[in-house]
Amino acid sequence: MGERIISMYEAIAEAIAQEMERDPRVFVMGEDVGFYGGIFGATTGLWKKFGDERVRDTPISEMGFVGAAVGAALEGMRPIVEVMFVDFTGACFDQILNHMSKIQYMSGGQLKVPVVLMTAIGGGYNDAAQHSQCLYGLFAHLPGLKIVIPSTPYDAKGLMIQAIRDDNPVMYFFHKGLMGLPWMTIIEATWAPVPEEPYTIPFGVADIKREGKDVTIVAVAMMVHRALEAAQKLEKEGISVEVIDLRTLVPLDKEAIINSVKKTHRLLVVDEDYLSYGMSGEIVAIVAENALEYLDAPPKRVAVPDVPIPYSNTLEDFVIPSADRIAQAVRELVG
Amino acid sequence: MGERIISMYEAIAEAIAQEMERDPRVFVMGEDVGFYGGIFGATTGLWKKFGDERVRDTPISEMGFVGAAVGAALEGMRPIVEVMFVDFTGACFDQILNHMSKIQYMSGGQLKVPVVLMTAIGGGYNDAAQHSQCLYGLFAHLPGLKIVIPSTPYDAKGLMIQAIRDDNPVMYFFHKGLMGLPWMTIIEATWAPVPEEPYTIPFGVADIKREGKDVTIVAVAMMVHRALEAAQKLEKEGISVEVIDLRTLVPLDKEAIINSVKKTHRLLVVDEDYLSYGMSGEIVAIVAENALEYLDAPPKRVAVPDVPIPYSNTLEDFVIPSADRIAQAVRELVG
Amino acid sequence: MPVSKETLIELYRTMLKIRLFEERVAEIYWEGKSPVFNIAADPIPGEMHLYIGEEAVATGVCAHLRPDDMVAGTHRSHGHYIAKGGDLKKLMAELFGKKTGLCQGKGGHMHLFDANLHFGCGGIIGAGIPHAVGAALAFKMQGKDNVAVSFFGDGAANIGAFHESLNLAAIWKLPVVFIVEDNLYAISVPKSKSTAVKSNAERAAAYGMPGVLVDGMDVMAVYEAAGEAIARARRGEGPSLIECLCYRYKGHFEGDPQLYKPEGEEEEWRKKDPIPNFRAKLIKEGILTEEEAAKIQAEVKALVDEAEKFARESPWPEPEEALKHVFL
Amino acid sequence: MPVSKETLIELYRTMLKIRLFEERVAEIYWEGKSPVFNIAADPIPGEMHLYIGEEAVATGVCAHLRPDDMVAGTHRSHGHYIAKGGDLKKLMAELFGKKTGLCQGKGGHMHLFDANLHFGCGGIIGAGIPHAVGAALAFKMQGKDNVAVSFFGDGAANIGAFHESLNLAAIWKLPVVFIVEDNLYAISVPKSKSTAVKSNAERAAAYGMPGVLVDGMDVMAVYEAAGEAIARARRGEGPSLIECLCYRYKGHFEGDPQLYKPEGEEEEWRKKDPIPNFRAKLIKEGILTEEEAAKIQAEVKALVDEAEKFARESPWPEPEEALKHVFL
Ligand SMILES: Cc1ncc(C[n+]2csc(CCOP(=O)(O)OP(=O)(O)O)c2C)c(N)n1
Ligand SMILES: Cc1ncc(C[n+]2csc(CCOP(=O)(O)OP(=O)(O)O)c2C)c(N)n1
Ligand SMILES: [Mg+2]
Ligand SMILES: [Mg+2]
Repeated sequence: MGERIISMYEAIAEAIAQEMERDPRVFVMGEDVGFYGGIFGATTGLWKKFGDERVRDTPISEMGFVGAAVGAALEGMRPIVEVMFVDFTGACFDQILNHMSKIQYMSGGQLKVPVVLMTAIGGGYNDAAQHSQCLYGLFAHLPGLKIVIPSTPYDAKGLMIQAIRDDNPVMYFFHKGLMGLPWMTIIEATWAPVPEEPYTIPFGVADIKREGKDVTIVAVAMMVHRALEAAQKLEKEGISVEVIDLRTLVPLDKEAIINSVKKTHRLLVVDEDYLSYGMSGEIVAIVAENALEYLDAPPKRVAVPDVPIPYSNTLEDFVIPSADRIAQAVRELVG
Repeated sequence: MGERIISMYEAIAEAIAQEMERDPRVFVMGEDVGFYGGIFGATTGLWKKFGDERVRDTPISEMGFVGAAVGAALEGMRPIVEVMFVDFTGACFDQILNHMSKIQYMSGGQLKVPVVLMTAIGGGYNDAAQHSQCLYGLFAHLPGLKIVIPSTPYDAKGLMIQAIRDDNPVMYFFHKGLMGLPWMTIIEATWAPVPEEPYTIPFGVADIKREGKDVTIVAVAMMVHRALEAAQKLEKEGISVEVIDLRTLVPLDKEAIINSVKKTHRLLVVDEDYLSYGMSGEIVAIVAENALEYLDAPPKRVAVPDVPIPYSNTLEDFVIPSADRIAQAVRELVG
Repeated sequence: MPVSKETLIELYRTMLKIRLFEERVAEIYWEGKSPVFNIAADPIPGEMHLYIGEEAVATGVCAHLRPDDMVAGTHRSHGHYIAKGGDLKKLMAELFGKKTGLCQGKGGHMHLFDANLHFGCGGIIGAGIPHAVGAALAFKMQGKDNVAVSFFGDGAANIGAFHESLNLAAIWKLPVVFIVEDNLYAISVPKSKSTAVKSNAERAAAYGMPGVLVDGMDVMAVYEAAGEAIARARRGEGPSLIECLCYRYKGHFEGDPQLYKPEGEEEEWRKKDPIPNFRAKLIKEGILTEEEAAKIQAEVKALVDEAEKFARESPWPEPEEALKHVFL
Repeated sequence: MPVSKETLIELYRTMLKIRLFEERVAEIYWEGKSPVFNIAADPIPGEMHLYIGEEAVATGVCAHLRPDDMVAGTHRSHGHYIAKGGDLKKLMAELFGKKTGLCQGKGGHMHLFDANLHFGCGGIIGAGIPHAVGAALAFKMQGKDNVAVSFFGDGAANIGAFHESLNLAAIWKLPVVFIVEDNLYAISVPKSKSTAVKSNAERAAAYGMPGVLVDGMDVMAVYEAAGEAIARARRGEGPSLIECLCYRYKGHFEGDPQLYKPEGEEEEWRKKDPIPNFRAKLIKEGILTEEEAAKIQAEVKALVDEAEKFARESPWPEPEEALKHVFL
């Protein structure tokens, strides 16, 4: 059972299909989510199974259809709306900033907005400045959004089912490079065992991917795998690294981070999002506030150095954190 | 000369007028910036002086006119574009996220985008969830935007002239409660001496509003004044507080923050923006990275506790940091 | 179609309810704001956008709606909410920021929500238009014959969400009606300076949907046009657009000096005031007597009195409640 | 108006340049991507949107433009850039991600900028439309007679920025021309499923501007319609919209299996291929001989060869250059 190996994109599509079968209120909309199955495959097979109405192709009208998802949710539906790349949320940002995230609160708890907004993040394949961003740090800053970022097919399925069943607005970020798409660079972890039956993974519970005692690395999405790669190298050098996959930024498993740092006494945050005013700063701040006296060295961050993602190989490789850069930062931390 | 007392809104309008006189490429557009003079007075008197063409009222089309500002800048103009409230940047976010901030970089430095986007921030007058946000932390997260947040009429003028002369995209945030508008709660500091002649204030230079030796408070905009109020109270209790007004978040005067903490050994960041994944986390992280060994107590943050801004007096007063809450946090820091 | 006497009187009563409620709101608003205007002053703080003069629009449209039809309003939505059958007490208490308010004091004047009445509004121009489209999509998917109505201003018709929403509604043939409240201005900017066509009704053709222009000061004209559009939507024949030409007698918000309005403009429009005109018409046509009209006036006034009293006497929310309802 | 022989030949040469350049790009693109397609593989990595089949549109429009007129392109802009007079070597080097590229390797295929040619494009649908409006505003304020042209797809015509931009251009009477490249699809979604009107030319009326529909496979039809619109704009008479009906022979991006295209559709459109048809017409009308045509073909091929060689031999940018140009 647990031994069936599938990709992350199949895991997501399966989660959605199972929930659509269970709950007639669930439906999907977005650009090319129907016949095409989603540019990154997250809706593969759904259109064939559920048809045009419940797997709805939209025009290029992000403000309109994300707003429509909010409206449909207010009338009792449970929409999953795909914005093809997170970079395109600029075209519908008002609906996320001022409506999806705030209506529950503004209504004094009368109204629910159970929308799942799913969108693709990440670079590493030369799609450049307007198609390679992460930006989850930006959305995590806004009250009223749960922020979900799976790094494995197993988590992707369980977190998607959890997201659909959650009564609150959820932003679900999948990393293009982790989807297991045949046309992307293959990463082993993108094909993994996933149970066929539906299951959920609670939000706010980090996953300790690897235990260690010298340094804690906190990461999400692709950076979890880069960190694990670095940890393997470092093991040979006698450095024992603990790797924490946060899985959700809101709610955040502060406990897991703090406990780990209390054990290792050293913190590195790795982030494929921009360095400043984002996820990495928040994690460092939480540790400084809650485990200051445990820190044996100043915490470190490895992230995109506050530049847009450049196109060229040499440039992109320089700005997106690599296992080497991570390993180097760890060495400096313990050195 | 220095003794002429004017309000912040007059200081901004004067800065713009002087630059429009100096440089024919400078013009203003936005909703109600013409005859009306801007809802918060930032363009008072300009329309009468410069006319319809250079002080251009727009339809309610933020994506269109902010994008047009970018296009005009590419063709050699130096637009100042007002988005009435920062809350409305959701309606034009793509132009900020993917164009205004990225074209210089994507063009390999061929093209300049000297746009000043000015917008109103802040709450405290019951305008509720969609009209009281700060959000500068969100924009500071995006590479390619200079982030300017004046707290006094003097700074407002000097920073505005600097912004207009800067060849890069600048986001200029003015706090409604600090503009000195006759219809807002009066705050003394909103009317202050401002020289008549043009002058600039360099970006990236924090202003130490008050020296102290026990605790460093880092803040911007209205929170600078709340921090000063708290500092006065605390002085009577024998606690000496240093208050730093960052004035710009990008570029950031890390030096000033770090040096102050090295002196006081304690840090409090006060922020009217949302608590998590924003400005306050970044400042704490920078201190943890650069002055860890100097900290005698875990750093603290006082900010909007990750909720939308509620309407009712009792609720809004509870979430926006007050001098009392700030003072209390300082007491805990030194206690 | 002939309109029943009861309906006519109900239309009158609703317009009057909106008018008297808002006149009272204005009084209370200024109570704390003279001699010195401070926008944050109690009893009703914050911005205040009044609908006075435009009552025929909300009234004529909402008369066709059931409680479970959806309405997406604007920043100027007291009228929409009252016309939809809203509760004056809860509405007034919300404006005061009291715990007994519609949204427990969290929403405020621009952010009114009533789950039972399927009503919502907000302070971001144009943002409610896609919400109505989404509600209509839900109704269609649920096999219901409900409709959604989106109200918005002439200014809002120039924002992108308008275009996207009308196109979506048209291609998906959704039961939604778009009502443009053309009151000539977006704050200080006259429609002639902001809008490339004379009437937004012309823009309906860009989405292959019917578009009509009606006199928004005439409740019967609105009632008829809306009746047709809403019936069409209920029958599953798709969306329509109605532009209602009307006028706001007050400033954009209370405190607006309105210097942008040309001399004499308001007087012209005062002659078309939907409420006294409709009253005179009903009396002339023998549908209402002066006595009945006076009785209605007194009844409505009593409701408003009661709402004010309720709001004044209600408790404030506890400060800590600010932390609730971000997530449910 | 009669069109000179030189112009006709130039139109042909430009279309051919786009075609041969892009056919070469496709070859090089696949060079690193077979047998296994990995989007990140060199020599040209990343997404690749080709314009093959649509050459008549960019060519017919840009033939009227001067170097200092502004063009805002799309995600599919090699053709726009070449038609505007762009440098094939720098363009190819940019696709390779080389330091000698148009943007020093920072922009890439979707983000081409050339300050000298007043050319820009980008990967966000519809976002270039307001840029063209702003450029036109600048020209007007500067008292120049330049024009701005915005190219965008049928899919883009459903995004809010389209509506806002056309309205702004119309109320401000700006020298801008909007060219809708209607190639029937937005990725897999056919126009019939996304757009509530038959032709976007009809939407021009919503902004009180002229709108025409032309055969985008016929360079002369495009040339004439664009000539009129651009001349009108230069004369200060305001904006226009032209919808060009055309077809992309390739997938949305290279690697797209195109399963959404109905059987036989492409063959039908192949018959209308703008390049061989125009060639045949020029020869038939005695404007071009077979020999001259072959010579043009050889010249263009040589340019493409040269561009490829240049790109291949150029150096990579230094990694640290990634940190430059955020601020200038
Ligand atoms: C996206 C956005 N831009 C600007 C504003 C500021 N604003 C509030 S009301 C208003 C005018 C609205 O005009 P209209 O749509 O005609 O409605 P009216 O006020 O006339 O009823 C403006 C510009 C806003 N709330 N939202
Ligand atoms: C705002 C935004 N939404 C979605 C996309 C993804 N996307 C890229 S191209 C495309 C289709 C564009 O269709 P059209 O405008 O007709 O141009 P064509 O590709 O046919 O030339 C889409 C949906 C995007 N780049 N930007
Ligand atoms: Mg209006
Ligand atoms: Mg297309």
